[in-house]
Amino acid sequence: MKKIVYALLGVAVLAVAGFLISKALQSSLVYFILPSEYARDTAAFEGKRVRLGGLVQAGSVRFDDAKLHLTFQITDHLKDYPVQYDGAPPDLFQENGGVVIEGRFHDGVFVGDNLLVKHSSDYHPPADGEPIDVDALKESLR
Amino acid sequence: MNDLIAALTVARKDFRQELRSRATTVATLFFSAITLVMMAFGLGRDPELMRSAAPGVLWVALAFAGVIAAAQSFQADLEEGAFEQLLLLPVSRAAVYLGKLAASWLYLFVLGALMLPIALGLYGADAPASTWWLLGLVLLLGTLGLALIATFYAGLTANLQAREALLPVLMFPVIVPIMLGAVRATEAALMGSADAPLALSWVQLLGGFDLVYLVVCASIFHFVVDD
Amino acid sequence: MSDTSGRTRRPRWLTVFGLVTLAVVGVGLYAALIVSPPDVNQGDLIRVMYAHVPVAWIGFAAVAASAFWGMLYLWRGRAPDDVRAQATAEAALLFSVLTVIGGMTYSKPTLNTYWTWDAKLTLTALMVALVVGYFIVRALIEDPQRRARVSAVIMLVVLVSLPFNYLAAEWFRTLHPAKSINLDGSGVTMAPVMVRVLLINVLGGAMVFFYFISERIRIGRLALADDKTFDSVRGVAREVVSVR
Amino acid sequence: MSGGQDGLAIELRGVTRRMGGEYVLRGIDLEVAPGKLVVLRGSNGTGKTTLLRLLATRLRPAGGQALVFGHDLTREAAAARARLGLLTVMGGSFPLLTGRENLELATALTPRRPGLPARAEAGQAEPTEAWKARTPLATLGRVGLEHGADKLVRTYSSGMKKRLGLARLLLLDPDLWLLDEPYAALDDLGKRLMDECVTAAQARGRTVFMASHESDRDHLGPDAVIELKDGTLRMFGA
Repeated sequence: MKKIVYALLGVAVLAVAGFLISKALQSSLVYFILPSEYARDTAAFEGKRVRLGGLVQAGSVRFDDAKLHLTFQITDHLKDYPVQYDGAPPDLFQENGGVVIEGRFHDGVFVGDNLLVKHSSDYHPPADGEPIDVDALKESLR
Repeated sequence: MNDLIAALTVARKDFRQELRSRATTVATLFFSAITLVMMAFGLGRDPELMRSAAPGVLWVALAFAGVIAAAQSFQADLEEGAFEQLLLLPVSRAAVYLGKLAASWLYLFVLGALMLPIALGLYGADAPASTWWLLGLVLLLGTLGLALIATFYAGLTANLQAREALLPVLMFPVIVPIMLGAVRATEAALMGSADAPLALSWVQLLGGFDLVYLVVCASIFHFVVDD
Repeated sequence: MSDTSGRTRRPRWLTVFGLVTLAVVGVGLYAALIVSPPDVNQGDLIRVMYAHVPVAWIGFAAVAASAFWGMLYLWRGRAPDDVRAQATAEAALLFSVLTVIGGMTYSKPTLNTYWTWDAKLTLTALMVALVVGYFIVRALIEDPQRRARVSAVIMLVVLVSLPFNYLAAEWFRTLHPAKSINLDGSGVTMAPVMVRVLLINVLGGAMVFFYFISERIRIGRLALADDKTFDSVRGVAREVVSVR
Repeated sequence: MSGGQDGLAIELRGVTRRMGGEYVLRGIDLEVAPGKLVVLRGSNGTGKTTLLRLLATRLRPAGGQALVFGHDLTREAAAARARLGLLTVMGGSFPLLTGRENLELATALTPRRPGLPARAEAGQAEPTEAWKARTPLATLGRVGLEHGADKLVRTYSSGMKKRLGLARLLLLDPDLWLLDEPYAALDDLGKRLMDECVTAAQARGRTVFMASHESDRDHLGPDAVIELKDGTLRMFGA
């Protein structure tokens, strides 16, 4: 009898734990948001630390060798934002490649301090005008 | 209900012992403080680097202290076969585990509350007043995680040779997720109230880990202490 | 436990299975080295992946298997279950060490460094540490029953901590401005022929694993039956001392 | 309540146990009826302490069946524990607690037994005689430790620690007393005290199982003296 009560208690606590963990895992703050997700809810993210994921827009990369200052546009083909990052681009950083960057939005410019390059060769951007597969993009960045 | 009372009784006994072995208490206190200072020497004098390292260094110091405190609490019990005598009373092993856990949790939490301002001061980081409650929450859940694992493995290694070296070898790989969660949550909490949601999701994660380990450790502790 | 004469020889099926395993591994090797085309991005490095991926998968499966046998021991208390748990734990150690070595081999030509805090590599290194802890404790406990019980408990905690460690390793690398490539080759766009080559090698790896643990369990059980200290209990002249 | 013969305090069938790699108990068969006083002899290292710790549920048997009052020591350890007490060589008290705190801990963790006052009654206006005799402080008085009640056990001599262990046993008064070298470290007065307590316990119907190599305790009039040798039991002298 007592054993059953304890077993039920244990299961209940584990359920709470599972709920907490899954809730934390879903939170965009632990993983990342896409530019279009930011656009949808700009006010909620403004000035807060977030991780932003997307592709490096072709032709947008500027790197100032002397100041070690990198700027580029991050995009999910629905929305794009300028990114500023102090530091050299990592070796695998390339146009149309996937990146996840940590930092904050200030007036529509994302100031990042931690740049992570993702291997996303299995993601092929659609032709212009076509809707993109957001889930596939997310998956490739994970 | 009886088990709850038993757990509280064991916790009170452990805490009383902790307070009476003043030398040990003071030693762990200074041990963590010295760790903070030594790590500062190791990191060099780049202020930005030191500021960003503060949360990590704090939790490393607390993890070391946790090992010592847990090992010490079993050491005091094992002398003269008193722990054996305790296990001969009709108390459930889970209650003994929870009692010892509660005592070392309280101890680690107090230690953490003392070390936090020291770490912030030494490393030039400052805590915005608006997120003190968050830091408290992180400290509470992080030290619970450390105490959970430390108490469990201290019980496991209590009558093995070389336990002083063995305990950290066994428990450190297990506490990696707890350390990471605690460090990240502390970092986020230090960034101010705008990042409270970020800190809260790390806190949720930390709480989730804690609860899983709580259930697992409490339910298998008897395999460890019964010979 | 009484009849050991039949067990001292390797059973026929195990020998046959070993030979078949050898053949499958040979085919896998041939497929990986000759049949598979080089990868577009990685070139001939892809051939390491065919060995690396199966080894990594099996390493994790072995931890789960060891925890399973350990739990069975805790439940039933039968010595052979501990032999099985130990055999699979040894396989887990072997395969996870190989995984770390494989990951480092991968890392050197692609990232020009032997070590990178890649999530899966970090996780595997942690797993090696956890399993080494398991064997240190095993070595320190002499009493077979207590050893079996305590090590089963440790493996259980290892199993519980692995998913958390995985999450931690995932997040940890973001602490560094990372160069990131998936060191298990999962970033590779796989042609169907590559998938087939990989599957053959997964099969080969799994068979090596089964052969290894079968042989290990067989030897472990022989040692169990051959336990000299147990002989000191068998056939002892006893009397019932009755105080009524 | 499985398998055992009704009415036996101790029932061991083919019990084995190793310490380290070696078998120390190689097949123990023992039946002890309730209320008996049994003295266990054997030279150092023959496994007397192992046998006592096994009976006290601290060590599980490797093989065979062990029952105390019909409770299987492996499967129903908790039920068995509620009916037995062990006095170890060292006394088994927490060095950083006082003598009184040690006893209070023991009573706080033991469910109410007949004759043992529940904590709830502690505040009642007129304690009964039985209650008075069974408080931790009164029990400390019975073993001659009233002066040490509020001192840390760390400061006790080994004889005092032994007396404290005895006090705990008196206070809990289990149905089966397991005593491991109870006379070791005691002075003459202490030895006499131990004798009195054992005799009184037997008179109350308790079963006493004592490991001792003191041969001058025969005046206790044990119901049996048994010997542990080469991992098995036999009647002493047989």
